[in-house]
Amino acid sequence: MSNAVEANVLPFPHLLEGADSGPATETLRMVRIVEAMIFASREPVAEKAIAARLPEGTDIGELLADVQMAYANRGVNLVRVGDAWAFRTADDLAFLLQKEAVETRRLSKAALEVMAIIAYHQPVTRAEIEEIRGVVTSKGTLDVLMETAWVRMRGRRKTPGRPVTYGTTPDFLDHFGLEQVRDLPGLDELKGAGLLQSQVPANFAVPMPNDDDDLQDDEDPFTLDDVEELGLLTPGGAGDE
Amino acid sequence: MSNAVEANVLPFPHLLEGADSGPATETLRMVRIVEAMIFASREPVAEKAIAARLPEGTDIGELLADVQMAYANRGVNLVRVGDAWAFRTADDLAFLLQKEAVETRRLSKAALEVMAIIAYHQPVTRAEIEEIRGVVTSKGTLDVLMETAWVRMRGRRKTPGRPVTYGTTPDFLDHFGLEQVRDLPGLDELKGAGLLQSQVPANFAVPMPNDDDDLQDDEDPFTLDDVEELGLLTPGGAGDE
Amino acid sequence: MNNPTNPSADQETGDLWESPTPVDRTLSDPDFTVDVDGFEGPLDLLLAMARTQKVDLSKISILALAMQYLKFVEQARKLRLELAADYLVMAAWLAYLKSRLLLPAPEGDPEPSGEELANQLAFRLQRLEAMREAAVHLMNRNRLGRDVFSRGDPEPVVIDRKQHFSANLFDLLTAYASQRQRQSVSSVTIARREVWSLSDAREILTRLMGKLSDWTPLDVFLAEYMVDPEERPGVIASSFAASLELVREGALEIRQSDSFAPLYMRQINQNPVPAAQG
Repeated sequence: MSNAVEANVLPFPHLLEGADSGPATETLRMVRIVEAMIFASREPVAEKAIAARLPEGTDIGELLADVQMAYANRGVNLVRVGDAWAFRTADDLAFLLQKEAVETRRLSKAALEVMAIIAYHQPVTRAEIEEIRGVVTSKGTLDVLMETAWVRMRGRRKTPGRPVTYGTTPDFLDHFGLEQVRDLPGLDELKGAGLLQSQVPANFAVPMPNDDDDLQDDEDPFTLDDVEELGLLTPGGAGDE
Repeated sequence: MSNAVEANVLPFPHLLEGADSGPATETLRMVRIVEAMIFASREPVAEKAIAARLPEGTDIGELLADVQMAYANRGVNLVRVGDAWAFRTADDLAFLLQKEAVETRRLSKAALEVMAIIAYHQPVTRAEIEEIRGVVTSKGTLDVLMETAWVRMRGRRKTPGRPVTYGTTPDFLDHFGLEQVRDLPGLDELKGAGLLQSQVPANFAVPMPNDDDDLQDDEDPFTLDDVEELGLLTPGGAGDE
Repeated sequence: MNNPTNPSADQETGDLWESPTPVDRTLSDPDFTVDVDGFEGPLDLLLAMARTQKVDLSKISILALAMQYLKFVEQARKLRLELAADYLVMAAWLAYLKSRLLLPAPEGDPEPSGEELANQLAFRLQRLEAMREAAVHLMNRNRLGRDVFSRGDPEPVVIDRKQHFSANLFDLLTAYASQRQRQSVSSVTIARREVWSLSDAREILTRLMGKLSDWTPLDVFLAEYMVDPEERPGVIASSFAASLELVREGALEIRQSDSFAPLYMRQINQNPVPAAQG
């Protein structure tokens, strides 16, 4: 057997071969448990649930990081989804697996917009969503988003009328391959540009159209940089006329 | 990174580290494909289907044997199912796929009534229970009672339709602290306890319960067919009659 | 999408999922002359207009944008198109913005300056645009079920449900007693009426006929079978039917003097014919 293993591209570590040394065997045992638990499930498995199966005091974070690294170059990767972990196929292998792809209904532009607003501004109320979009949001749009299980009601804002606040779900993270909400694409840049605020940021300015000289004066390099980073330049646009 | 990998119980092979050597990279590529395909598939993947995704002339048998060996000591194993392959939790970790959930449930009023009727009137058929209660008894109620292990199917009544007769189990006596089922209070005792009003119709009778294992004259034992039909082959159950 | 004739209605009804053939609004309606269909409110319209002006939102002329929008609303009115309230509110606001931008603010004016108002609008446009971009970025990520896949054939956790049922003897007895009690009160047992079958009646009649010496009323004849008044109608009906059969066979004679008068019967050929009774 050891010959075959040596020849294998994915050999087991030698630690396992003469596996009598206590700590290594113990770690292997734990790794196997972690693998089995997460592998068996389609849904991400809560870190707590894994910890419950391991000896008390196990550094589960380190253990999971190790397993994650072991699978980093494999066909299947260990990914973190919020407080949970899941095995997912490596994203470069999507072409292989089209057969498994589930045809999902595509969300309307309006629904996508509301979803993005909820993701980036959460917790956010319906009134705030409407303020951002400048249009009344139909109840149906929120229902559809809730139906996707990407959006949930979080609670109520402590303001008069106690409006419901919306946010994203772990399913949302799972679906879009995000470890946590903080990993939303462009989040830092949007924050830096003040575009996630409800008020115009203090340093926010647009050039006055009737005053080209002012345009120069009003050019806030910080704002301009941010806008470029945000990808606000639509494809094909030179933007510097 | 190589340090971390070295420290890992499940390091990647050094082949991958300086992965520029043609054959090894190519093999890894194929291994990743095999892993991802089998992982994502809803059913075991036919060897042919895998081969279709690999370069022509690949020794798929050897490749799969290698992957299988790579996973041999893992928490998840690659197993052959006929001409197809699937990942399965390692046998010794099957316990991870079991969760014990102890929940205390209160019996519904309907279930209590049926339970009581079975206790007093056993052996009793469902039709008889319904006649006594004056309402249709749902299958679910009897199922729940069977689940309590306080009620059992005794046999079949020797009447047209051969209805199943129900009776109580020793567990029933245990749970309700009865030495024998005859200890259930009779009419006078029920009256005395204020459970029955003193004015009951003249023909009102409380039967003397009898949970004798021996079938009564009008009862037939279950046949082998019954055992299958009624799903009586519960662990430690009466399957050997 | 925005129904101009019904400004108070939801602005998004019926289009929650992307239509299979999305229409490029700017192509179908390059000048935004009259049609607001396909726009999701005034901000969306303004964004589309801004794009015709400049691609870089940070460099658009807010004043030009405001004028373009006002012109659009004017045209719509000329054509007597009803615009949703949102569009008119925006128009009013933009008219105000325009005046603030063009006219110098009086000394000590507490109102926000034109510049501040313009910033406010530009901010809202950029924020909305940013959210749209974000949505596109999100949707272009490697998505679960499309690019990345979960375990296709998961091995479910078998929940070994250890149900513990709670019930005590008192519950049990209470349930039993109360339901028996309930039933004993509510259920009225209708005793089965004794009905003689025709053959039963005939057999009894034949047996009794030997005792008939003379004309005998049927109810006397059957007296011993009619102790229970409830049985009476059934017994009479059955035996009458059976007696008719015996008459047909020539074994019995029957006579009745009037409707509902007593029925008399006697055996034939047993005794000499007696005098008819009055």
